[in-house]
Amino acid sequence: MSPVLRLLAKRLVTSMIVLIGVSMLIFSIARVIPGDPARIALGPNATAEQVENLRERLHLNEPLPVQYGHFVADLARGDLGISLYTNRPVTRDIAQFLPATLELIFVAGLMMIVIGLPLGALSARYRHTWADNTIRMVSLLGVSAPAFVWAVILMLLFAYFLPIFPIAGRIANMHVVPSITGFLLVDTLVAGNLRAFGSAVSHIVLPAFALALSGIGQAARLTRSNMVETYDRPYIEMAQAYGFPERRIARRYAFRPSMIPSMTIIGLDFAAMLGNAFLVEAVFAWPGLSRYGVAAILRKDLNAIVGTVLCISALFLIVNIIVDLITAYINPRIRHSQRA
Amino acid sequence: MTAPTLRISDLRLGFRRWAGTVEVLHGISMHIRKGERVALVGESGSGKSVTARIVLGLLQQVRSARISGLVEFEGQNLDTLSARDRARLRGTAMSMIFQDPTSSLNPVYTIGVQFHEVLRRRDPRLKMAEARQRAARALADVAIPNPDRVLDSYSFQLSGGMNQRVMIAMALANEPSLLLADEPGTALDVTVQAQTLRLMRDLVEEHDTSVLFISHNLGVVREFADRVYVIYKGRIVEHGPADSLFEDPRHPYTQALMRAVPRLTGGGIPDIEDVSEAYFAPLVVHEGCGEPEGAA
Amino acid sequence: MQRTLYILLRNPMSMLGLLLVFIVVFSAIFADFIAPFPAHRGAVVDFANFNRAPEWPYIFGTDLVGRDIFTRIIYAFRISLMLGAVVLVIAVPIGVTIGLLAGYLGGWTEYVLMRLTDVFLSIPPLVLAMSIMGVLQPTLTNGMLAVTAMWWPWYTRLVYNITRSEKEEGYVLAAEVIGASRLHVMFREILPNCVPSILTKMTLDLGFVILIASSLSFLGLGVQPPTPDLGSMVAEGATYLPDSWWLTVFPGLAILVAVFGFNLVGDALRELLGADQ
Amino acid sequence: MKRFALPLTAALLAATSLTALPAAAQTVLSLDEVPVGELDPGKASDYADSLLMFNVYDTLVLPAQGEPGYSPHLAESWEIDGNDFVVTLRQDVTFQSGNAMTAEDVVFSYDRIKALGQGLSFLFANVTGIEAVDDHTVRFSLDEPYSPFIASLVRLPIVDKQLVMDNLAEGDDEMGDWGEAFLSDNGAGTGAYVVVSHNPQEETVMEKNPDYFLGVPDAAPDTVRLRYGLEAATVRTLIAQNEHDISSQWLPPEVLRSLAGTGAQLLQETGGGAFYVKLNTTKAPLDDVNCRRALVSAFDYEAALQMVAITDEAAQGSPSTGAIPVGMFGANPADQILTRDMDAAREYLEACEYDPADFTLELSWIAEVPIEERFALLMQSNFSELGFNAQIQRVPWAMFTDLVTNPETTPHVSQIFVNAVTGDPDTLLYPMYHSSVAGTWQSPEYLDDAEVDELLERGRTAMTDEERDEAYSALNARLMDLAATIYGYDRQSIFAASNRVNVPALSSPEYAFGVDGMGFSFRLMEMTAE
Repeated sequence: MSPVLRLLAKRLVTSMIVLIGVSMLIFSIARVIPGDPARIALGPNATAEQVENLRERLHLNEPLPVQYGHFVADLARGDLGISLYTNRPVTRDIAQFLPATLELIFVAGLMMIVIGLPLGALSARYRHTWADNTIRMVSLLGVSAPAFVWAVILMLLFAYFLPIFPIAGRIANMHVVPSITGFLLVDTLVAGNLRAFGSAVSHIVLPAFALALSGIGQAARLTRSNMVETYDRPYIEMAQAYGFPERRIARRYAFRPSMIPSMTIIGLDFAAMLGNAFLVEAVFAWPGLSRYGVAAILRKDLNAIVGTVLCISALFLIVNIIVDLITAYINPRIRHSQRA
Repeated sequence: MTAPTLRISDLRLGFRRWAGTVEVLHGISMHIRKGERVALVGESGSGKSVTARIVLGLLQQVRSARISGLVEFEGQNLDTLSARDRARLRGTAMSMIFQDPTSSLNPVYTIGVQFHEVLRRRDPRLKMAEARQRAARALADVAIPNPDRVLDSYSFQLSGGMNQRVMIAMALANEPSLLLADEPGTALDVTVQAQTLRLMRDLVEEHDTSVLFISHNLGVVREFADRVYVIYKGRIVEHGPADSLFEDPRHPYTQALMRAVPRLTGGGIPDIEDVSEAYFAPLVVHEGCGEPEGAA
Repeated sequence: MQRTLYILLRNPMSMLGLLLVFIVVFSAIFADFIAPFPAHRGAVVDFANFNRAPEWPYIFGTDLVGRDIFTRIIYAFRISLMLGAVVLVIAVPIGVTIGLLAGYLGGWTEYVLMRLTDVFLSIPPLVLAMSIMGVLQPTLTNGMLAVTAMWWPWYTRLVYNITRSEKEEGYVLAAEVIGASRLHVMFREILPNCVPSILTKMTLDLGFVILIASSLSFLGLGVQPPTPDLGSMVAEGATYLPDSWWLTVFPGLAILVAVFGFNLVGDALRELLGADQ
Repeated sequence: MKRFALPLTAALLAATSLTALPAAAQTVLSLDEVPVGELDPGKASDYADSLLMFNVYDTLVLPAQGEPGYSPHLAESWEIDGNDFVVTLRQDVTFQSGNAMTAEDVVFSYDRIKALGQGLSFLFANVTGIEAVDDHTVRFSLDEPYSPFIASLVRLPIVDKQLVMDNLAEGDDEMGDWGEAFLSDNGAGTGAYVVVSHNPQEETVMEKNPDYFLGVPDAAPDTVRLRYGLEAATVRTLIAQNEHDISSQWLPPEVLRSLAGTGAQLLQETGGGAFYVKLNTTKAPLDDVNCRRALVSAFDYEAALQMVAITDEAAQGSPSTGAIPVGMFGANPADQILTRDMDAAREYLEACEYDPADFTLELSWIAEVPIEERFALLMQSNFSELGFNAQIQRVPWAMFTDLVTNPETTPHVSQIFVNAVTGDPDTLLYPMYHSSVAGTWQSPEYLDDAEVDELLERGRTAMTDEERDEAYSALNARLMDLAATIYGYDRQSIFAASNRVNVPALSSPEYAFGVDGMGFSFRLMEMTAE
């Protein structure tokens, strides 16, 4: 078995264990919520008898481990229960809201990499100059405010005072795009509707940037510090002694090796966006999973809480596995460990 | 008489630090003629490595460095060259070998890729396939039995001795006129070090390459160098032909260094605890070893 | 020491950081003397002056029931700092102890503890804190609890890594050879070597705890009114954008200033400790 | 990296500029409400639900426009036969599916509401049976004379039985799930608008029903997008930019004011409701009537009104005169307004057996309604003048409905807005004050008073307007004396709207319906040019 496959297998196993742990944790948390979910679900006018029936149906009267058993059995069938609030299967709700969140996170992640890494690399290459100081200051600023503050500031600046971007939603009202993937950026293109695509793009810019800002800062800082450290490595001096152009040294000798330790952390940052999306989606009325999750928490919608958190954790783990694979790809030590 | 490959005259170096300028070189002069192997010997921190880096033009880029004096390469004053022209010399006319071969190779590229980059310094349009052939020949020259496998390997997959040979092969691949060897192979074990040095000596002899050999290891220097400069705290204290200097060390510091030799069997750093005022005595130059006159 | 001071003072960035931290801490401590309207930290209603744009004496304007926003920001700093300090004081010992146990004892203890840590680490922090806050009543104490619950694993991981490398060191082996108890080795031999890293992380974290806590209250899961809180001020003000911009912009900037200050100082400290090693 | 960053930015900008192209020719009406939008008419209770219901489904009768009383809609006529009501149906109505509407469908719709027992099914508590006399006649049997029954029919949407039966899923009942799964996603009505897509937390898209039995005027919007959960700030900007048409009624007054300032129109709906501050009469110190009276007197009515004022003409409230909103049976005259009286408050407090210093009052406010926080602060400051400490609690709506089921967990003070769902005072007051229904979101007072019960019964069984007025006047006086509720102000729903739409039912009194949400019949709206 190749080392990369072996790594993948190992990570999948640990991820499964962790996911089971997460499900137990979140399940217990959700079940000790004060308040009767059945009562909440049935609304203010339900009778005691109706509430009792629903409690029975949801196994709420049984001991916690038994409830968990039911939960796992259902989960195995791909059934996360009915959202007590929307009255629809949680899996269906998630399927409906997830693409919007994924799209947002994906674009934000792209911004983080496309902007953050070059900034960090620039900073490292021109370390201790004014350019470096400026970039460090700006990236620290980026990390220093929660996403919702950036969201509000960006919205004020670029949607209200300079109305360049729309202020909320995923796409302008007039566009009706058939949902194929749920990713509007893709669906609009598939539909060949360029105007709708433009609308979708302009809608995603601000929220994604607000979400990405702290990631950009984090990525720039990390890239800089790892790259500065790499600049002290002997092979950099060797490259300089051979007169390789500075640009080439920066890219191939300083940047690329420094990405190996950076990748893991950047992966974590990327995953942290799953949480921060909660803040940004709230400000920009982005109809994503995070908004669904907040609503679920505020409304004590048990199944929806469990489903959302499980889904986000699974995504988190998947992102981490992907990051590990990318790391393996750029780090030949892992790829070629059998020959070591 | 043709200009020496390298001539250094009254070279001074200081670094600006928070508490003022720290002087590292106090005006050293030295030269290397074509095909000559010259050693610069001293403890760590004596200023030998910075000298090599000034020659390569690397220290000139450090903003806190204050450099004065003359460095001439093949009769050309490096100071008058632009940074770009200086960079053009590196990797083509001059090259360098480092202390720890394994960590001096980029861990994310194969040896073959790095060889390609080195060879392209001289021949920018060189294709990978051709570079590979030349690299294989160069590796064969340093007695690597299986060049193709090595070219496909990463530095961390090879032994230190193997990497050292790779480094030597790379350093000589573009047939430089000056090779700077900074403590080559110190990180390796003694027998391997000796083997690779012998290999290097044979190759430079064959190519008539001038070598500045920087070391604290007197045993190695004696075996390798034609002529020796001893450096102490940024000053050259003694200068002479290797044989004469080793048989008849005249400067108190050189003598102390020699006494320390038996303790250095592991190739470690000379261990001279007692600092004596006598070490600061003026330069001793052995017969027939004067510095050439200023720019002719 | 002299050098430390010199480096701190010479670098304009760390100077700025010290200044910001000083402003935040000072105003939090002496809020009663600085705030122009100390009563406005609570439930005061002043309809004559509600929703005013910044003007003297309300330099940051007033909120929708006429309270001075500047006053409320100053008192909010007090709450944030307290929350940050309490969270770290609870989270760090827990995290450190688990990290030491897992790193030093190894075997099943290590496996179970580290997988547990992984479980906590694999729920995005905010989501975890939110789930906990969803269960509990949103109060200051519970807010601290929720943030603590998401914070300890990071210290566990840090200490675990250090412990694993330190336990192979000579001094640890020596202590074991002379028959020192495991507790002694963990807390007396290994722990002191973790302290510098822990302290640096704590300075940096103080800013981030403030940040996360404000995010929680932004979602309505933190400190409850009328207690002033930066996150909820932003959230409530956001309803009135863009007309009443001062309701959100000043509290938002206040978060930025506080966190930025702690980050600058934390950065400087890290660089110093790094340089000393 | 740098190399593709630039083209990317350029692409983004280019894509953005594409959106500036002109809009499509179809008229689109965009409005928003608080989530979730419950499409199942049997579960409809909130405003958004009602809105969906009134457009996708029809009811047997409609409230008359601009005057009291009800006019036939799906019904052709009705008559009272003892306790019973006999309704004759129109014969020319088809469902959106094409099925003809018959008495069977009415019976099914009624049975379904009773079986689900959710939403506003309580309105039909005293109906004992229903029977399809023939294809176009239905008889409702009641256990007593119940005059508001016709009004209740406004909340009986008629569902397409055939379509539901075809889409039945498994359930506990012999009727399977009564079509719950199907109806939560699909429309099955006769209404003027057809559901195109529905996501209860995001938006419902509807289109004109070309075969509507009354026809839909051309001026009515072709497409309606009802969006859920937009932020106030978003709505504010979208309306100002003409990208959104009608806001929800929950916009804070400041936002409405700034919208009015940018030229948006303000729509108004007077649904016969009020802002109520409910006092938990089972919890000390509020189990003492004098302590309650002290709070009622200490409340600053004028400040509360000031908070909801928008422009000189429009306000979200008008002064309250007592327990019954002005204009309904039993209401006090409009000039007899409630005011703050601190002297009286202190006197009552003297008479109260408790010392305020011993208590901390829990003042709750509903998280979804930001203005309530300000009322909470107002009360905190008002009551502190009497020496009461008060703690403010933010409670999400769903939590609140759960908390109030138990007198112990019910906060001392709760704030709610209630409207008479059918426009009749019975539907407003009975669910709030009858001892048999204590402990719902409408009745967190836990009031248990025999006289109140008696008057409520009298009000709903009296058959003449004079009798009813008399009963409700007495009830009004009794409720004021019991001081279980602070009657903050009479509520007006104000909606901000763009100038692309005309809504006669919400802008001129002669077209107004007396029922909440009915003004949002899209077929009666007119899209103007642009």
